Amino acid sequence: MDTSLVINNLIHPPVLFFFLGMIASFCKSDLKIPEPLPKLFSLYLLLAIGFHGGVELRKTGLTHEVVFALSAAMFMAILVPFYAFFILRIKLDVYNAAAIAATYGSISAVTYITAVTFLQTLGLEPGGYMVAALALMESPAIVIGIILARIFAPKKENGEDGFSWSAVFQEAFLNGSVLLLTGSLLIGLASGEEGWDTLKPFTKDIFKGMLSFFLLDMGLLAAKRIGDLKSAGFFLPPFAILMPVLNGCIGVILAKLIGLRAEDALMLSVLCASASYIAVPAAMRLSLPEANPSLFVPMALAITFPFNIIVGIPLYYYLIKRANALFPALLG
Amino acid sequence: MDTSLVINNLIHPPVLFFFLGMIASFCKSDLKIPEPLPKLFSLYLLLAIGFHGGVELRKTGLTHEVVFALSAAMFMAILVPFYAFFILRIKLDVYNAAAIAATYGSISAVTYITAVTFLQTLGLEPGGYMVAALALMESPAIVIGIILARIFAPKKENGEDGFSWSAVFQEAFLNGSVLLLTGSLLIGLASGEEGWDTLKPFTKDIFKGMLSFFLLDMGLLAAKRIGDLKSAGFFLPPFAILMPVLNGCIGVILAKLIGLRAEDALMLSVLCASASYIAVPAAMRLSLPEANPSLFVPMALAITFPFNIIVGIPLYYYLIKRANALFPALLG
Amino acid sequence: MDTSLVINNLIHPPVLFFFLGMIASFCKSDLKIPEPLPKLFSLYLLLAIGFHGGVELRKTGLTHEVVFALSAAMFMAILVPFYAFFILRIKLDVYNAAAIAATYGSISAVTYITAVTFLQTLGLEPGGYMVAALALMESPAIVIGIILARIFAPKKENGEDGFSWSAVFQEAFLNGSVLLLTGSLLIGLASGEEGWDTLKPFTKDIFKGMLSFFLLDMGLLAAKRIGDLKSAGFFLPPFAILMPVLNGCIGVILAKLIGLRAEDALMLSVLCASASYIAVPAAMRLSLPEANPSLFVPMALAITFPFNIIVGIPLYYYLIKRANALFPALLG
Amino acid sequence: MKPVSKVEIIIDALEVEHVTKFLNEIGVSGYSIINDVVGKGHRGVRSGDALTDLFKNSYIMVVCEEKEMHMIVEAIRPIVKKFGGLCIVSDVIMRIHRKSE
Amino acid sequence: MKPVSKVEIIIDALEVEHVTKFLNEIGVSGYSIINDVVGKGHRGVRSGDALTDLFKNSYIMVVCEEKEMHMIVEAIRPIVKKFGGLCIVSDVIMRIHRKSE
Amino acid sequence: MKPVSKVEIIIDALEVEHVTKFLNEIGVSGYSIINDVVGKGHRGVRSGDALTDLFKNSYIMVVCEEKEMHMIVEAIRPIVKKFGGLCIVSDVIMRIHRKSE
Ligand SMILES: Nc1ncnc2c1ncn2[C@@H]1O[C@H](COP(=O)(O)O)[C@@H](O)[C@H]1O
Ligand SMILES: Nc1ncnc2c1ncn2[C@@H]1O[C@H](COP(=O)(O)O)[C@@H](O)[C@H]1O
Ligand SMILES: Nc1ncnc2c1ncn2[C@@H]1O[C@H](COP(=O)(O)O)[C@@H](O)[C@H]1O
Ligand code: NA
Ligand code: NA
Ligand code: NA
Repeated sequence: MDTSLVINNLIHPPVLFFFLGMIASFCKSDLKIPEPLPKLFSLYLLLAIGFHGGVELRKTGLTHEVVFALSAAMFMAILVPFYAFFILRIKLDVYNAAAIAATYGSISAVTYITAVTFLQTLGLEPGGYMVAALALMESPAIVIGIILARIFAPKKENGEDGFSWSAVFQEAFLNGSVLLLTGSLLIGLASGEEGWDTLKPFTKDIFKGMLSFFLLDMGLLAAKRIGDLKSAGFFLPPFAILMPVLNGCIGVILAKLIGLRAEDALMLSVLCASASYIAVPAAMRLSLPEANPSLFVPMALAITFPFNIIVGIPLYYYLIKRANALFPALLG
Repeated sequence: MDTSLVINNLIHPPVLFFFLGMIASFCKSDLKIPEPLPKLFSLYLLLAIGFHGGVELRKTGLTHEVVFALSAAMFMAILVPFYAFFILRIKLDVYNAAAIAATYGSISAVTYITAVTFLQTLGLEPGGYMVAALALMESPAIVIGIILARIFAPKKENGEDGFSWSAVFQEAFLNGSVLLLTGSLLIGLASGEEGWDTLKPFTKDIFKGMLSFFLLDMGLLAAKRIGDLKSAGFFLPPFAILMPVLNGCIGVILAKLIGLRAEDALMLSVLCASASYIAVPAAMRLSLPEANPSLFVPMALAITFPFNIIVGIPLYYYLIKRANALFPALLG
Repeated sequence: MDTSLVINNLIHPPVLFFFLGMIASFCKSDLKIPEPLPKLFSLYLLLAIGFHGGVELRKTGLTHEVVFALSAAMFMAILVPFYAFFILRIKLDVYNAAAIAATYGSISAVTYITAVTFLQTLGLEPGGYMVAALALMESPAIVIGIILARIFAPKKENGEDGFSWSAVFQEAFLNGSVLLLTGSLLIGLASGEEGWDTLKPFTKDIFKGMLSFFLLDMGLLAAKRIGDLKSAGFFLPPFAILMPVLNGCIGVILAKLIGLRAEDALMLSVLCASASYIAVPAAMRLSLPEANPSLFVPMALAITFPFNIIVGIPLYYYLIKRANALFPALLG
Repeated sequence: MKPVSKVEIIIDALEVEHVTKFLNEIGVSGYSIINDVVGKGHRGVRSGDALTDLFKNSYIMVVCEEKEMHMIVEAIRPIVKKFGGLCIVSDVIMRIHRKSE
Repeated sequence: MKPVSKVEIIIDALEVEHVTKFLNEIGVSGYSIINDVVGKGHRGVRSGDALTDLFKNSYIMVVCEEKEMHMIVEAIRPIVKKFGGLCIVSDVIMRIHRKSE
Repeated sequence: MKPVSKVEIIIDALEVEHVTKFLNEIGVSGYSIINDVVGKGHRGVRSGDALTDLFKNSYIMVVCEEKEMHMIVEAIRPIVKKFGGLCIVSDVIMRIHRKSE
């Protein structure tokens, strides 16, 4: 693997701020970004990428390629929680297996953004419509996770367990981050180029700065959560690294099969490989209260997220390049 | 009325984010912008428009037109609470009538900004000195409202009621939003073009983005407050729509009489039509504690504000255009 | 002294917003910037100046001049708390003298920024590497202050007093503001021009706006804290003005001796003259709990800070100009 | 001046709505909530999560008649048992209340 | 170890200054305030307003001698009566206090 | 339904970690903390400082056995004496607790 790719990824300011956050936390510095400032950054990032994606999607239109990419994304969002669930059942009870499966079936918007940034340093720009894939992949895993839990969980004595599908769909499709991302995408779609000119200084120019600030905080949070995994045993930490690699590789193959450009192939792989630490944990806490959030939150936040932004992104890109070199015929 | 004006107004990103907020709230999504972030946006907007207005006012100087516009604004700020009070007395007690009258006599800075944005999409730019009208119109209605309450309220048994005029003037002229707006205006006035160049990326470039964020929150808040009006009876909701239309029309006529340009005429009408949901409610709560904030806050925030930014602004502009077409002679 | 320098400094928007904050507080306006928004601004400013400084330092490299300037800065950071301590001991107990000495030995990043802004209005730009001096000067005074306290304080009866040097170094070198500033500087150093292009709209373009907002809040805070000094007697308020002047003058002389350019000489003097109201008070509270924070916080925040940004900066600049006029030989 | 019961509940922030629904059904005259309570209990340290509302507690206080107190305790018992936290009760004197006394 | 009274007041956030003025006049040794208390009472749900300080409560706690307690209750009665909220009192043991004991 | 002690501590926000360390050593089953408590005491008004964590209090509540209560009070006495604040104790009934009862 080309180490210059890794290094190139690492010395990019946003990623460096992530390290700064981790270091600060390991040194027990009192640096902290008090609540609700992290929420300001995360809301901003969702709004900005949703809006940008919508504007791009309007430019591209629903081409052949877009439809293929979105279908592949949707397919993976449904597939991943299934096999993740059965792998996890080897060691875990139904509830935790379902919650972690949902976590890995869904996505992390910040991992997505970091991959875009990685491409930009190489002078490339992924199709903005991949943001639609991002939006599409956030919710299904939540629903699949809960379906799996209900199928395999031991039946409760008394039938009445206060469960309601409408609450699940509410949580899956109307939670804050999904709604803001999708809504901003639709607003971008509706307002097009003209709207873009209006908001560009806000949604594009200061974007990398806001991302750096947010990654600084993510570094602080990730380092803080690592300790929670001490009691998690020997199974979950490796899972939190191998699962994204597996998902990312399947993403690479799928992208190859449907003939995506290398840029878009990377975005698809990264979406498959990333795990949710915002929308899914919150939904699971309400819909699967039997699952332990001290397992799935630190896995996604403290292992998979850093792994992806440090090693994963250049790795998946390297694999895509290799695949394209080995099987050029499939292209074009 | 030209529907393209309405549509043009509606597909503008900031207004679309307002709808997104309302929709999120109606779907019971958990999207929320945690405190004190809304305050960050509202402070930012006041600082930015005040500063911009000051810089513009310095460019224009105190021309004939400016003096006329400001006098008309002042006149309306004093007149509106009077007739509003007597209309409201039909159904309400003195305290609530006075508080609501003050609410409609004062202004909403965000409605003003949305109107500026509306004009910009038409390629027009209002005189920046209208920001001075905005600043001038914020406080008088508070004082008038309290005067009306003291004149018409039944006298208290014991003379001593803890009332103090100095506290009223304090609330009216030194409350946070008035002071920040006026102060920023004066700073803009003092620092002129040079200062503008320094702050432009902050106060102008990212302005629309901050406005979008704030309107997203306003949508959430407005939708949340609508429920409060269930117990308000049949009188107040129509009042909250008809009053701004009436005030807006008087604004249109007045602007015509003093010969304002169409752009400035719109700003004057919008100022007349808008109602305060920040400065006045806070002042009334302290100076007229007998009035019920669950009436005047939702009226201004959940009815008049959305009405103005959706229907009102294009409506007043349409009326101004019609008036100019019918009575061209009055112009220049 | 050239009054145009003072006026030029005063009508600059950021400084005007500082006055607005002070006025608002004196008028008892309810204008306030709710927590944790001030922290957002202060974190932003540290990140932005650190990053900018790092990028500049990479451009310059470790030249002769840079090494000289940094050594002078380090020298002053160690010297100032010593003589400040002995002056303060005239009237104060060991603990308070040590804490105040540390306060004046350390620096204020916002004073530094305001001086940069002052130079920019004169069309000058200080060497970005002076940010490294800023970072270097933040911590040593904390350690010196505590050493002084331990040398001169009456020995505790029982040897065990829970004191730990590692905690002191932790506080001095790893506190949030030091770490963010130094970390951002290193990130700027690592990512260079390319990184700068990425973050410029965030760290440079909106910088003055964020500074204005922050100074607005500093005005509010400073005015609020002035009252705390009523009980401080007649010694400390003059100290809080004369100490920075003395330190600033020593800075001017030192800069002259090592032949710094006028711009960099100003930065060095301002660093010497400024007093810390963030890092040092927090560290003192933990490491010297016997000292009274109601003394050193208001001195630094409510007297020295306003004095420096209003009078000090132009004064030190004037002295530098005079010195250069009188002893031109030393230059070049 | 009336002796009443003060019920104090510490519970997962995400369950607050659940509890207030019960309080409304029982018909208590009012309740107060303090959000952003951190702490430690059987489930370890709960010091909040900056991105979600997980790992955070809320404090709910209800001042009510003794009879109501028993109803509240029974109503929320399953929630507290499931999601952790605690519920304590003490006797206080209601000195001023808006419409009662 | 001294038996004292604990006065707890829940009141409109905008009236806090009013109450602390009285507490200072009475000369209590101290008080503590928790802002951002939401709740429900006779005036309906009070869950704050993001733009103003309306619709929000504060919680004030005063630990004091029984005699002071009576003075506090009388002093704030009109405010609580007018702006809602409540005031409860209970007996507690002061275990540690900075300068007393 | 078990009579227990409720220990309430108001202390300088910077000392919270110090206190929780002691609580963990004593082995209490849990504690709750409310940050951002302002107030007034012997050291004057403490209404926070927007830039540092100075001039701010925290409220710590521990529900525990009487025996533990005495240990807590003794452990934190020097901290409270040095950094101000207070510690009060009262008797309450534990109505629901996750694993006990
Ligand atoms: N003994 C206790 N005293 C005070 N608060 C407690 C106690 N035990 C638990 N808590 C609070 O209840 C929350 C949930 O407790 P648990 O479900 O036991 O983890 C904790 O995070 C604390 O805030
Ligand atoms: N019974 C109660 N128990 C606890 N808090 C109450 C109670 N009644 C009222 N409150 C609090 O006092 C505030 C004002 O009450 P009210 O004036 O009755 O609307 C409410 O928003 C609650 O926070
Ligand atoms: N009598 C009291 N009642 C309630 N809170 C108090 C009392 N005395 C002190 N406090 C709280 O304890 C903090 C520190 O007190 P002190 O150390 O006396 O300044 C104060 O800021 C208050 O929040
Ligand atoms: Na995934
Ligand atoms: Na109006
Ligand atoms: Na200094």
